[in-house]
Amino acid sequence: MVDLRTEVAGVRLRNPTMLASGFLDETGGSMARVYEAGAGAVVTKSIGPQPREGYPNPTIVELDAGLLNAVGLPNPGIVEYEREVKRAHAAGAVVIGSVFGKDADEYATVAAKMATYGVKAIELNLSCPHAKGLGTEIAQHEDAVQEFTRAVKDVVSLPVFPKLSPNVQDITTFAVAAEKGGADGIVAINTLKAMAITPELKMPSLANRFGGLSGPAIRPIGVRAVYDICEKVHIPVIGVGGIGSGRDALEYIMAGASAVQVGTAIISKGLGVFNEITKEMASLLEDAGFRSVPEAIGVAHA
Amino acid sequence: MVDLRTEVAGVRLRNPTMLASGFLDETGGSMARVYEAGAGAVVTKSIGPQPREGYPNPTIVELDAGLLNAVGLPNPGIVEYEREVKRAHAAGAVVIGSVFGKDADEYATVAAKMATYGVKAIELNLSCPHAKGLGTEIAQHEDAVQEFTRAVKDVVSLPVFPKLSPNVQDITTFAVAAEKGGADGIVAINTLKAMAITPELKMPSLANRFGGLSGPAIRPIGVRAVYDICEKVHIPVIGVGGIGSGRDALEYIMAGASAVQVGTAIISKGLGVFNEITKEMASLLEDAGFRSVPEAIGVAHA
Amino acid sequence: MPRIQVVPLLEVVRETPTTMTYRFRADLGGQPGQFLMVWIPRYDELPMALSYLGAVKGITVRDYGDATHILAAFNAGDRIGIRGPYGNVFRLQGEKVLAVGGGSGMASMIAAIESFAQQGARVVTAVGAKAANELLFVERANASGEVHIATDDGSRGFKGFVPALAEKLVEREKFDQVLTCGPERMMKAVVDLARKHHVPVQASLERYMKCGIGICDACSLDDQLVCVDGPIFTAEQLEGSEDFGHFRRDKSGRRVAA
Amino acid sequence: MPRIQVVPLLEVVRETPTTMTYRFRADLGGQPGQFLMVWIPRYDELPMALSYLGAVKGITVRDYGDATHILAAFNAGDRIGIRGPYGNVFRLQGEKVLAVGGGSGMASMIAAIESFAQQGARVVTAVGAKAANELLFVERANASGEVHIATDDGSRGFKGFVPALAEKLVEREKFDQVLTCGPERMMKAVVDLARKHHVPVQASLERYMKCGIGICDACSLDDQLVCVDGPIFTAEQLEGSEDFGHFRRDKSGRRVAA
Ligand SMILES: Cc1cc2nc3c(=O)[nH]c(=O)nc-3n(C[C@H](O)[C@H](O)[C@H](O)COP(=O)(O)OP(=O)(O)OC[C@H]3O[C@@H](n4cnc5c(N)ncnc54)[C@H](O)[C@@H]3O)c2cc1C
Ligand SMILES: Cc1cc2nc3c(=O)[nH]c(=O)nc-3n(C[C@H](O)[C@H](O)[C@H](O)COP(=O)(O)OP(=O)(O)OC[C@H]3O[C@@H](n4cnc5c(N)ncnc54)[C@H](O)[C@@H]3O)c2cc1C
Ligand SMILES: Cc1cc2nc3c(=O)[nH]c(=O)nc-3n(C[C@H](O)[C@H](O)[C@H](O)COP(=O)(O)O)c2cc1C
Ligand SMILES: Cc1cc2nc3c(=O)[nH]c(=O)nc-3n(C[C@H](O)[C@H](O)[C@H](O)COP(=O)(O)O)c2cc1C
Ligand code: FES
Ligand code: FES
Repeated sequence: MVDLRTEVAGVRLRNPTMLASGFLDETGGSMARVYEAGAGAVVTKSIGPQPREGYPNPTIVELDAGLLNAVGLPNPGIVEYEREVKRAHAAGAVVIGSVFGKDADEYATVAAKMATYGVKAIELNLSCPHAKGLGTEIAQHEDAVQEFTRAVKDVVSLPVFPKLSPNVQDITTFAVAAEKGGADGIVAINTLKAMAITPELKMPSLANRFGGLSGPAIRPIGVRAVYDICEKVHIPVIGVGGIGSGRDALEYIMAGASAVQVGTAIISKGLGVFNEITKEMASLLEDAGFRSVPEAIGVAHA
Repeated sequence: MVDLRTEVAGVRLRNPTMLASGFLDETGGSMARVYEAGAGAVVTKSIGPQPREGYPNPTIVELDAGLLNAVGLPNPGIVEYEREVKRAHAAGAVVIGSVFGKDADEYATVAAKMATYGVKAIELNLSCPHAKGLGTEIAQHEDAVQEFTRAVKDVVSLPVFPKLSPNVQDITTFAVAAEKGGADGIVAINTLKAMAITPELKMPSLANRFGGLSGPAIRPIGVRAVYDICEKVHIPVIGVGGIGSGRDALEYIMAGASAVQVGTAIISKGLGVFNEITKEMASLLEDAGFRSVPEAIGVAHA
Repeated sequence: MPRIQVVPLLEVVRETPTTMTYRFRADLGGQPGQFLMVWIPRYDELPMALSYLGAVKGITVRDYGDATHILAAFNAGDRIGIRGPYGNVFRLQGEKVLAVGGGSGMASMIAAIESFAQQGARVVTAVGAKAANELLFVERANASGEVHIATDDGSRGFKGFVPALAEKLVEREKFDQVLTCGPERMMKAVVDLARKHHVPVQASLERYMKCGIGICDACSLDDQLVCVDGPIFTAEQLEGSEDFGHFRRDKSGRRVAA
Repeated sequence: MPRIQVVPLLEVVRETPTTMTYRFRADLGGQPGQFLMVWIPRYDELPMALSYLGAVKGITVRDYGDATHILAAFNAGDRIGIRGPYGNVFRLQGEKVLAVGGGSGMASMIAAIESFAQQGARVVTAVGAKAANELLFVERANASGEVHIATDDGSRGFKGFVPALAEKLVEREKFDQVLTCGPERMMKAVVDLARKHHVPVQASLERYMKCGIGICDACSLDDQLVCVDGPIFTAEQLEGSEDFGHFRRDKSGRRVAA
């Protein structure tokens, strides 16, 4: 039997799958349920200092090759969110707290508060492609990534994982900046800048016009990002983008990821996707002669 | 009946579909056949100064949401290619010559030669994401885009269409640079940097490891690029990326494209795809109350 | 293929001073109790129950807030976007069914009422509204069985809330199941009374929705999602719920009074 | 789902000093004349005809250049990637079939020979090779009909090229169709003689391939694509061809002598 346990910057996981930020993680009840369904950890919705309604509907459009969304970072704010994290912890979930803000200070403040809720690590959403004026836009510069990471590292004693955007010329320069800022790991990738138009109505399909693309469409882009990043940094990488099967997860792991996150695949496969992924992963690893997940990390670089 | 004729920078097209560069356009026989199958124009394979073999196989991988390729710009060189353009012209095809080189001089030389073959416009491939050391890599800087465009404009009296890469932070800055360089139109987008791994073999699926992603996966990224570019430049835009139906084509046209190019969809639909697109486009335009293609260009900006 | 279909409205029918039915042809199935996400171009996208399931589908919408008010001005020929059908289905259990509807809640139940009657069940419907002119689908329900009416102001039928009317009916006759849809406090009362009388109940809940497909968490109720686990829940599922009848989530995900 | 399947080799069988058959289970169909793109990890991806179509598929490969030489060292348990099947199919026309194979060309035809025989046709096969020990699939062809042999050095059967042997057979007996696969000049001779004798012919062509699915233009022959329009062409399709028997494309797309 293949040992599916893995570990990312000291965070121990029963298996390498995590719930990606933004999926069924606005409420503690849902996070508990996802953990019970088999995820190795759950990442919270990205939480900011204040409650935020997000964009008007339509916020989600299913396309042939992926999902387009512009939810606009709705969240109940860090204060109210304590209740949700507690509820998830009550079910035994391993929780990673995702945060955002408008500048380094806000990132640090929200992260510090999140840390007091007992989460195991902090994820920094530096990469939402459709929220104007937030840190997520500012963080399109290497300096900002380094600065925000450092600011958060200075106030929490948890592992910090900046989550990077693929909407850049070379994602590895951002990964290096994050590492310089003291990051304990990198999460890649967030959604790609995208748009759909409904010709019958002569208008964009999202109320916000623009949105972020996720799902199968972006998997090859994410795998490449992870592969490239792993050649440039010495900290673990968590892969995300279009993962819906054990095979998909192994693409990321062999590209160098220590763990993976799953989001859009929940639409087609439901919460059973986590067990499905770990089962298929175990069987493929066994076929390929591996006894544990860590043995397979990065083997495609050989 | 909707009038499908359109025009891009003086190049008249019987309908707004073109064969995208790199598909069935290494030989004149194939280009003739594509034109006969209904394309409004055919863009040649990107041709360089010398013959080039490209990368070893596997050069193509079909994925669930798109196509990954690293053919590596194989081409017979501009001298031998004369024969192929002649053959396409003999069938009455409207031919746009795509060229590449390692610097501004080479682009200009190849373009000048291509112009003598009687093509109707020159497309500059500034964007192939997997050919190291060619202009396609150099052209990841706005200055180079402007310089290469200018160099070609200086030596040909045809419309010049730089083709841009989506692998940048903000494609509109490149479009503006091209416009400054004298471009008569913009082609967007080329493929996205991507990778696939075959877990059973623990290695990348392409011989070149990295490749470019095309097909349905990238359509929302292309539509957004065209939409954004059209807000920043005053020259026509030709949309490409994941188009396989009249509906897809109209997304680009309503985003602002004056014409569209079709590549990967040929795999699933064959050469009938051009007629299928124009037919569906006509019927959707009619339903929406348009009498011609130009009327629909950019309406999603309203 | 995109999952959104754009359809022209074939017909717009006024049902009550504040409620309209919109009919359209669409290439989708749909069973009693399921809903669509309905895109009102430039305004909003909202969940709406299928009130007609045949070849020409229908939704029946109360002019309630910003977007539904815009929709109220739509005419035949205007276009809406739809996706779905989503959610679970009202299930026939036994032979005698009591349907308890409040306000626009009848829109979610009417297809079940008709379908259960067609399957041979005896369907008794208790319809409630503020006033007589706000009663919805009384005739359709009547054509499928027996109808009892309650109005808050007594302008027609029983004066008072529909759960009280329902209780009378349950005391009078042994039902095999109860269906209900309407304001949540009303449904809470119906669920409680059905439980008291040991009648199985299916309640169709409403929550603010964004995705409709089980990813955004906007519609959560305890650890259930109204869009994919619901909208229809049984008394057993709602038993012990901290949220049902008490709390809902606002657009930011905050838990607020229902 | 990726279109590439990775399969372990179940068995590797030496057919001649330079030719091996590789057997594997794969989740794909395949009809006589179709081919797979075969990925030899770290080396190349090449088109190879299906020489066995049953549950356990097979390809039969001549140790020819760089990649096939690597493949020649593969053993049972080693893995290859495959995608396909691609291309068109040999079609049975009439009742008497002459199959003319040269060298590894027999690999493309043997499944058709067996299938046509099973459908009740009389199949006469003319197999050619440089020398006796290079003859491929003589026994399988023999089990499906009559076999005639030609070797360049006369070490077995008719001394000379197989088209000459084929001509004798055509003069002896009226065939309803001719199949052929082998070196292009050989096929050209076979097509010409079949045409002369007014016998319909299907020739399976080989061209350098990259995509195998009709987009890269590497395999073009005049305005036909060997990967999707072929690999099997009729005499009518080849009539007037400027390329057949004369030119092929090199990896850069240059037209060079065949
Ligand atoms: C499964 C389901 C089926 C429904 N079926 C019907 C129906 O058949 N007929 C009908 O009239 N109504 C139905 N509703 C309720 C309907 O969706 C809301 O009344 C409507 O969205 C109000 O929109 P508004 O913009 O006019 O109001 P707003 O001004 O936006 O808000 C008024 C209130 O309506 C609710 N609301 C707003 N947007 C949504 C949303 N996206 N999802 C859910 N609630 C929302 C909120 O509670 C809000 O406070 C259904 C709701 C659900 C969940
Ligand atoms: C439809 C089809 C079916 C085939 N079936 C068989 C078969 O069943 N058995 C068999 O032994 N051979 C078959 N071939 C030929 C086989 O693909 C080539 O002989 C083989 O690719 C040589 O590879 P190499 O690397 O060993 O030689 P190389 O050293 O690469 O080249 C030698 C020559 O082989 C040819 N070649 C190389 N690569 C390719 C390629 N990707 N596609 C086509 N030709 C190529 C070229 O003409 C080249 O000059 C088939 C070819 C085609 C097109
Ligand atoms: C509806 C939706 C909401 C999201 N919200 C967030 C978020 O709040 N914070 C964040 O870092 N990423 C967010 N993402 C991005 C995902 O976490 C993930 O990076 C992306 O969807 C790619 O993974 P997938 O293909 O498995 O969905 C969101 C994505 C979607 C589709
Ligand atoms: C196999 C292949 C070869 C290509 N070759 C070229 C090329 O030579 N020059 C170029 O500008 N673009 C090339 N492209 C990019 C296409 O022209 C096009 O921009 C891209 O495939 C997106 O369109 P599609 O989704 O319709 O295929 C190539 C794409 C593929 C898949
Ligand atoms: S509406 Fe998004 S999860 Fe239910
Ligand atoms: S091999 Fe690519 S077109 Fe035939």
